[in-house]
Amino acid sequence: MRDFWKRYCRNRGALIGLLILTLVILIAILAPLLFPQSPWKMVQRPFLPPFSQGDLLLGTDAVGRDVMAGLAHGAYVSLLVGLVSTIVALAIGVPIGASAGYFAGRVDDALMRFTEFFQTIPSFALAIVLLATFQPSLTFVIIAIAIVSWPPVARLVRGEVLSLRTREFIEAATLSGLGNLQIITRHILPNALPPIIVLASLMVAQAILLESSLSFLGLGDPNIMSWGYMIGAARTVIREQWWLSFIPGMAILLTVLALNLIGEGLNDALNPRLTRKSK
Amino acid sequence: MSLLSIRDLTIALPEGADRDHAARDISFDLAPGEILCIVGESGSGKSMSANAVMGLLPEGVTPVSGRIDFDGRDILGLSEKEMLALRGSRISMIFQEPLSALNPLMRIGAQIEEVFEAHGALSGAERHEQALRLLTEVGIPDPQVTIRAYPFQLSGGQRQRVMIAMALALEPDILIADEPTTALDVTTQAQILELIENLRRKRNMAVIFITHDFGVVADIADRVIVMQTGEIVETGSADEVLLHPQHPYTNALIEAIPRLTGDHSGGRGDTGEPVLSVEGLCKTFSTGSGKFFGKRRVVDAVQDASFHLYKGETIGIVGESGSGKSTLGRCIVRLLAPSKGRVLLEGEDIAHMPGAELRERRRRIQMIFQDPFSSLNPRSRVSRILTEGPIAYGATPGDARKRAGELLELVGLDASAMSRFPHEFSGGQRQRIGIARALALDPAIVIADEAVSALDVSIQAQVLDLLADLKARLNLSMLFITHDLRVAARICDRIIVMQKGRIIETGPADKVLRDPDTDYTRSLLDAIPGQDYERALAGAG
Amino acid sequence: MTRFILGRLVKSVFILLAILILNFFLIHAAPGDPAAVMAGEAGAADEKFLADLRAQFGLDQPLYVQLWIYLKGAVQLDLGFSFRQQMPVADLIWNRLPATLLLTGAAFVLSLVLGVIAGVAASARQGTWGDTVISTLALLFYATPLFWVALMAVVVFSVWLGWLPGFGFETIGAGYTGFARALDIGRHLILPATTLGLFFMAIYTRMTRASMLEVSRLDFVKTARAKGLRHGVIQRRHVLRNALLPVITLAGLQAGQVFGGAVLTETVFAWPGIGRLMFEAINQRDYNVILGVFFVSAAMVLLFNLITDVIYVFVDPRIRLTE
Amino acid sequence: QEPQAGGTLNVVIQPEPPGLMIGLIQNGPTQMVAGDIYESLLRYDTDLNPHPGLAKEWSVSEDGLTYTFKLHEGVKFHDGEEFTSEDVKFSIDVFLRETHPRLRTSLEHLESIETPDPYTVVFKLKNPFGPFLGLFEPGTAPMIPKHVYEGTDFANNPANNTPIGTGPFKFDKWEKGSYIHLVKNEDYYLEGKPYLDEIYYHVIPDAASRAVAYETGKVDVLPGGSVENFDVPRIKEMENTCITDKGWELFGPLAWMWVNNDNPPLDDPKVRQAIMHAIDREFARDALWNGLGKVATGPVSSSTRFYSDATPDISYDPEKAKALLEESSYDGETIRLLGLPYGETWQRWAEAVKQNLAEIGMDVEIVASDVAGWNQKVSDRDYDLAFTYLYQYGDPALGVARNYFSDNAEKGSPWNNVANYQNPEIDKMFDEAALMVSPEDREKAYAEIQDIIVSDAPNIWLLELGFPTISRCNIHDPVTTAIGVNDSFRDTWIEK
Ligand SMILES: Nc1ncnc2c1ncn2[C@@H]1O[C@H](COP(=O)(O)OP(=O)(O)OP(=O)(O)O)[C@@H](O)[C@H]1O
Ligand SMILES: Nc1ncnc2c1ncn2[C@@H]1O[C@H](COP(=O)(O)OP(=O)(O)OP(=O)(O)O)[C@@H](O)[C@H]1O
Ligand SMILES: [Mg+2]
Ligand SMILES: [Mg+2]
Repeated sequence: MRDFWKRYCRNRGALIGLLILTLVILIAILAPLLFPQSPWKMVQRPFLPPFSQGDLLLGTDAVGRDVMAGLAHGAYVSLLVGLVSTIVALAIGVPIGASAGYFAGRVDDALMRFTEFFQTIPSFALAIVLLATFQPSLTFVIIAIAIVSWPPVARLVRGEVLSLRTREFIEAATLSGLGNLQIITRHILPNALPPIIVLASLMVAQAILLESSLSFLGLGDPNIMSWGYMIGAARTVIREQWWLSFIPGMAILLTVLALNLIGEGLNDALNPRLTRKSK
Repeated sequence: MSLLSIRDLTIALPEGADRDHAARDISFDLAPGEILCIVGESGSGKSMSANAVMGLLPEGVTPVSGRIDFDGRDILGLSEKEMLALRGSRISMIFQEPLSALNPLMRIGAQIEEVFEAHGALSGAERHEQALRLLTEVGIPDPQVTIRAYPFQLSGGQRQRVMIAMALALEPDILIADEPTTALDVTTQAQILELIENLRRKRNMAVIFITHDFGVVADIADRVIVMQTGEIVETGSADEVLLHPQHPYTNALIEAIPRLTGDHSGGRGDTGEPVLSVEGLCKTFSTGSGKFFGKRRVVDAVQDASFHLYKGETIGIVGESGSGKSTLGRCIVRLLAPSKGRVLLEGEDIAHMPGAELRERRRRIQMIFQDPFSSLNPRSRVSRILTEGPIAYGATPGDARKRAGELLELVGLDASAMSRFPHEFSGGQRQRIGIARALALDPAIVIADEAVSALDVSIQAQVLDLLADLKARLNLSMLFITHDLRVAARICDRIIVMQKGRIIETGPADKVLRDPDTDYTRSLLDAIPGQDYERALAGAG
Repeated sequence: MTRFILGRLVKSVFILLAILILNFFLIHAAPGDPAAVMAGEAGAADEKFLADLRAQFGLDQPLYVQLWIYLKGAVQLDLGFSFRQQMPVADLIWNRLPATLLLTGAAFVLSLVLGVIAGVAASARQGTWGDTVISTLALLFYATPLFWVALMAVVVFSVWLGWLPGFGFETIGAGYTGFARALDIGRHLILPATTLGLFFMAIYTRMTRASMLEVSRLDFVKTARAKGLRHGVIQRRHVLRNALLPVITLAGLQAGQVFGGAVLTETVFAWPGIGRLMFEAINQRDYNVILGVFFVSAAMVLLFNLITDVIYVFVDPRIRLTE
Repeated sequence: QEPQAGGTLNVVIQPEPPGLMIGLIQNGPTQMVAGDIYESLLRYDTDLNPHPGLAKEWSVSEDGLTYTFKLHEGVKFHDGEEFTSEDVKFSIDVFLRETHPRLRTSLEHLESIETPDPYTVVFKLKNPFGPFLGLFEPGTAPMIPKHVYEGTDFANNPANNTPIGTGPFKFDKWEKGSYIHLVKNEDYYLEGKPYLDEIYYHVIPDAASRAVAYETGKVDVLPGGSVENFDVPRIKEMENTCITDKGWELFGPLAWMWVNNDNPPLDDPKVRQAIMHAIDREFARDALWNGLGKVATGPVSSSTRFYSDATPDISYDPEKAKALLEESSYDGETIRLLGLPYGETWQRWAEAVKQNLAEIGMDVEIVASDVAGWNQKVSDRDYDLAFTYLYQYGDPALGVARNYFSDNAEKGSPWNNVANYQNPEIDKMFDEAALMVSPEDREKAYAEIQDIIVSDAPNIWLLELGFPTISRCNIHDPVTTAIGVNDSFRDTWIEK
C-alpha cells in the first residue's frame, strides 16, 4: 500500500488531480454548512457580476440566485451522479463481463450479444429516450447514465477474466475445490481490479459530463442544482453574462480533468509491468 | 588480435532497481571466429552487457565507465548515426523470444530485406534474391513460400531461423545471440546450435552466445565467461571452466546440472492395485471459432492414451513441444474434459463425473504448475493459498492453519512465510509454496507439469531433491511432465514418451534412456546438448 | 470473407429488430402521444379531434398490433409514416441523413487523422514540453463538455470574430451551385465538425500516444533497431502500424457515440441532421420517426463496425489468415 | 413614406411546423407561415375592430341572427381557380366543421350558410352570438379551395404538401429542417401588393442560435418568442433594430397556473388565495419577461373585450399569504408544480414560483416533462399546480369561458376546465353573456363574472404575456393587425 502510494505520488499530474478532487469533495460535503440557504433562493438582483459584492463572490444568475451557492451544491450533485451511476454501471457490467469471461462458450456468446446490443444503440440517444419515458428525476438520470455506460465495463472485465481464467493459480483454485463464485470473487476479480479502477475513475468523469449534457437539453432533475443545469440555464445569456456558463463549465472541466489525472495516476501506480519491476 | 575488446565496463541501473549496476567492471576480448559463451543465473547482467555492445540499452540503463573497442574505435563514444551504420551490418543480434521478436504485421521477406535497405545495400530485386538465399541457407523449408508468410504462420524454430537469417544478412563480424534457444525444444535447439556453428565456421564470424544451459555451453563454446550479480567471476577456455572450475559459484552451477546417466532407483515392480488407470484417453480440440474466415481446425492433442500408475511410483511423461503432455495431465485432473476414454482414480472413473461428485474425488489428485509466478495469486497471502483448499473441503480454519504451518516446514520454508505475499519470495521458494498447496489436501497423486523448467539450475536441483524426498516420505504417486530428459532421468521410475498425441513408448527409466525402442526417443536423446561433457564430467568425477 | 460478412449481416438484422422492439415499448411507455402533442400546439382540441388524429395515425389499435405492423414494414425496409410531418419516415430520414453523415464523417475523419498525428507527435517527444502541451490539450478537450465548447465556439468564431457561420447547413437563398455550394457547406461545417470532433480527437490522441509508447517497448522494435534501421523508419513501419490496431478497434466501437454527440451538436448548430430530427421527434412523440432514426443509426453503427472489422482484417494478417 | 417593392424577407420560425395546411393544423408556426398563404374574410386592427379581408363589406341584422358578407371579385387561388362564395360555404360548413375543433364549438350557434350569388355569403345563426364577427381570421376560419378538397380524405389529400390559398404569397419549397420558401403571388387581387418578392422562414431549433442568426444578419424578423427573453435587451440595443409588442391583441395570451381544485389541500380556497398572494408577478415580468407584458388581475386579459379592472386584489403580499396559509388546512404537504416545457423562461419561472412559495412555507417540487408529458399530465389532472398560457381570441366567450365551465371539466384535454372549477352560477352567467346582443349588456355581465371568479381563485393568474416582435427598422409594417406576424406580410416592405 505504501508502495502504491509512493508510485502514485511520482506522477505530478495525478497529485494535482487528487488535490482538485479533494477540494471538490470538501466543497460538496461542506456545501450545506457554507451555504445553508437553498441554492434556489433569490438573494439579489439578477446578473450581478462576480466580485462586485462582498458576500456574493461569484455574483448572481438570471433570477438573482447566488452562483457560488449553486456551484457548491452542484458539486454535490455532480459527484453523486458520477459516483452512483458508476457504481450502478459496475454492478451491471462486472457480473456480466465476469460471467461471460469465466464461463465462456455459449454463456459468453449470449452475454456478449446482449452487450453488443447496448453498444449498438447510440448511447446518448438511448439516454434521451429513457428520460423522456421515465421523466427526469435524479434517480432516473442516474439509472439512464448507468444503463448507457455499463457495456465498456462488461467488455473490459470479460477481457481481463478471459486472460486470468487460464492463469495457473485459477486452475490451482479449481483443483483446491473452490466453487465458481468463490473463484470469481476471490481470485479473479481482485486481480482484474486495477484496470477496473482506472476505468471507473474515467466513468465518473464521463457520467458527470453526461449528466451535464442531459441537463443542458433540459432533461435533468429540475429540483436539483447541478453544474449542467447551471450551464444550460445560462446559455441563453452566454453573450453578456458569459461567466454564468463559464464558471460551472470550468467546474466540470476541472473535476473531470482531476478524475482523468487520477485515472492516469492509478494506471501508472497499478500497472503490473511497473509493479513487477519494483518487486 | 581481438575483434572486440571490453575494458572495465560498468553499466548503471536506474533508481529503484534491485541493485545499482547491471554490470560492474566487465572486461573481456573476442577474437574473430570465436564463440564466447556467457553463462550465469537469471539477472546476473548477461543481457545488459551484450546490449551495451549493440548500443541498445533500455532507457535509464547507461554505461557509466569503461570502453568497448571495436574496429579500433570506442563504441560508447559513437554518435547514434555511426551506431546505426554498425548495427545489423558489422554487429548483429538475435533475441530469446522468437514469437515477439518479429513484427507481426510484416511479411518475413520484407523484414529481411529491411536490413539491406537500412544500410543502403543492393537494389530491390537483389534484396529479394538475397533474402531467399538467406532463408535457404538457414534451412527454412520451402523458402519461396515462407518469404511471403507472416511470423505467426511459422513455428518457433522457424522464426528463430528467420531471426538468424536477418542477423546474417550483411555478413557481420560479430553475432550476439541472447538465449536464442531457451524457448525451443531440444530437437529444434540442436538444429539451431548446429546452424550457428556452421555459419561461424563458414564465415569466420565471432559469436557471443548467452545462455544458462551448461549443456549448450559445452557443445559450442570456445571460451566461457561466468557472471554473477553483474560481475565476471570466472573466465577461461571452455575446457578449463567446465571441467576445472575455480570459482565456487561456477562449481555450484556445475554441480546442480542433473545427470542423464547414473543410478536410478529403478522401476518398482508393477505390484498391487494401480492408484490411477488411464484407459483409451482422447482429447480433441477444435479451434478457429469461425469468427472471420472460420475454417475449423481439429487437433487431436491426445489419442488413445493408456497407462497405470502405482502407489509410490513416479512416471515421467516426455516428448517434444506440442506432443500432448500437458493436455494428458490436465485431462486426468479434469481441468479439461476428455473427449473419450476412462480415468480410474482409485477404481472410480472420474473422466465424465459431474460437478459435486467430481469435487469430492478430486482432492485425491493435485497438481504442481510450471510457472511459479503465475500459479500463485499475487493478491493472496500464503496462509490463504494454503488454507482455502482444506477449508473448502470442510476443515476448520484453525486446523487448516495448523496444517499449513506443518506443510511450510515440510517444504523447507519458515513459518513466518504464512503472512507474506507471493511476490516476496524467490522463484524457488514460490515453487515450494506451490508444492505445499498441492499437498495440503493430502492427495494420493500429484501431477507436476514442467514443475522445474522455469527455475535456474541450482534452484531446480533443490526442488527436485525436495520432490524426491516428499515422495518417499508420503508415499505419493507422481506424474512428472517435462521436456527435459535430464530432469526425467533424475526423478522418474518409469518414462512415457509421447509424440503427436500418442504414447509411443513406455518403460522403466533406465531402459528408455539407455536403450530406447523407438527412433523418435533416440532422436530426442541425441538432441540433448552436452552429453560428451557429461561423460567427461563423470569420468573426471 | 463473404461468409463472414453474410454472417454478420444476419446477426445485425436480429440486433436491429431487438433495438426496434425495445425502443418501441420504451417510447410507447412515455406519457403522451403524437395526437396530444399536435393538439397541444394547436392550443385547442376536443375528444373528436384527438380521436380522429389517433385513428388516422393508427394509434387506436392494440399495442402489439401496432408493433407487428411496424416490424412487418421494417423488415421490408418500410419505416412507416411520420404522424407529424405527414411524409414517409424513410424520405424524412433520407433527406436528413446526408447532413448527419457529412457532419459525423467529417468529425470522425478529422478526429482520427489529427488525433493520430498528435498522438504520434507526442509520443515522439515523450517527456518534452511538446508532449506536455499536446497531452494537456488532449486532456482538456477530453474533459470539456461538448455543448459548452460548442457555445463558446459560436460566440468566439461567429459572433466576435465573424469568421465562420455559427449555425445552419448552408447560406439559405444564396443560390450557390456546384463548387461554390460545396465551399459554402464546408464553411458551415467547420465549427460543428470541429466541436464534435474535439472530444474524439482527444481520445485518439491519448490512445495513439499510449499505444505508440507501448509498442515501442515490444521486442520486435528492438529487433528493428538491431538491424540498424533509422528511428523514423522504425516508428513509421514498425511502431505506428502496430499501434494503430487498438485505435481502429476503438474507433469502431465509438461510432455509436459519435452519433450520440451529433444530437447535441446538431441542436446547437441548427444542423439539419437526423440527430436533431430524433430529438424533436421524441418531444413530439412521433413514434415512427424515433424508431426510424434508431433503426438507421443503429444500422449505420453496425455497418461501421463491420467496416472496421474488415479494415482490421486487412491490417492484421493474423486475423486474415487464421489457418 | 412611399412603400418600395421588392426584396427578400428572412423570418425565424420555431418550432418547425408539422404541416402548412392550416385547415388541418392550427399550431403557432403553421399559423405564422400559412397566414401568408391562406386568408379569411376579415382582418382586425389592434383594437380588434374588423376590417375588410376577402370580404369587402358586411352587415349584421338587428336581431343579431343574420350576417351578410360581400366578397371581393376576381380573387384567385394560387392554382388559378377563382375564389367564390361556394368556397366560403365549403370551408366553414364542410371542411373546418370536420377538422377544426376550436371553430367547431362556435359553429354550434350556426343555423345555415347561404350563397345567393358567387360573391355573397349569408350566415344564419340559431341565436345571437356576440363574438361571431371575431371568428374570421386565417387561424380560425381560413378559406380553403373547394375544388381541391371536395369529396377527398382531407387529412391525406396530397395537396396538403403544396398548400393552395388566396394569400399574397405562394408556397414554393420546404427543405425540411432548414427553411420554407414562399414567393410573391403575382396575381394577388390588390394592385401593387404584396411588396416583397419572397419570404424565407428559417428553421433554427436552438434559441441562442436564433439570436445569433439575427445578429449575424441571417434573418431580419424575430417573431415573438423566437429568442429567449434574456436575449431581447441585447438585441434591442443593436443598430437598426425596432421592437414592437403589438400584434397579440386578438390572442391576448394570458399565463396562469392551473390549480387542481380536487386535490387537498388545494381544495381549500384559503390555500389558493395564499398562493395567489405569494407570487411576485412583477419580479417575473421584470426579470424574466424583460418588463414586457402586464401583471394579470384576473381571468381576462386587458386587451380582450369586456375586461374588468374592478376585481378583488390578487397582488404580491407575502405577509398576507403567510397569514392565509396559517389559517388554511395546509399541513406541510409537498405540492407538485408542473412547469411548461417551452424553453428557459418558463423553467426559470417555475423555479421562481417554487421559491416564492417556499418563502411562505410551502414545500414545492418541480415536475419536469416534455410537451407530450405536460399534455398528458394536465389532461389527466395528474398535477397540483401547472403552468399554462392560453389565447383569449378577443372575446371571453371564445377564449375564457371554456376554462371555467363546469361541463368542460372532464379529463382528456389540456385546454378545457382543467382545474375542475365547479360553479353552476358562473356556468349560467357565461351562457347568457355569450348570447346577449348589446355590447353594453355583455360588458356588465362579464364584469360580474370576473368578480366572482377572482374571489373563488380557482387558478393563479400570472401575467398577460408580451411577446415582442423584433425586426430591422428598414423593414416597414411587419405588424399591422391584431394577429401580428400570423397575418400575412402583404403590407410589409423593405426600405433600400
Ligand atoms: N529496463 C530495465 N530497467 C531497469 N533494470 C533492468 C532493466 N532490464 C534489466 N534490468 C536489471 O538489470 C539487471 C541485469 O539484467 P539482465 O537482463 O542483464 O540479466 P540476465 O543475466 O540477462 O538475466 P536472464 O537470464 O534472466 O535474461 C537485473 O538486475 C535486472 O533487474
Ligand atoms: N486449449 C487448446 N485449444 C486448442 N488447441 C490446444 C489447446 N491446448 C493445447 N492445444 C494443442 O494441443 C496440442 C498438444 O498441446 P500440449 O500443450 O498438450 O503439448 P505439450 O506436450 O504440453 O507441449 P509443451 O512442451 O510445449 O508444453 C498442441 O498442438 C496444442 O497446440
Ligand atoms: Mg537476459
Ligand atoms: Mg506443456
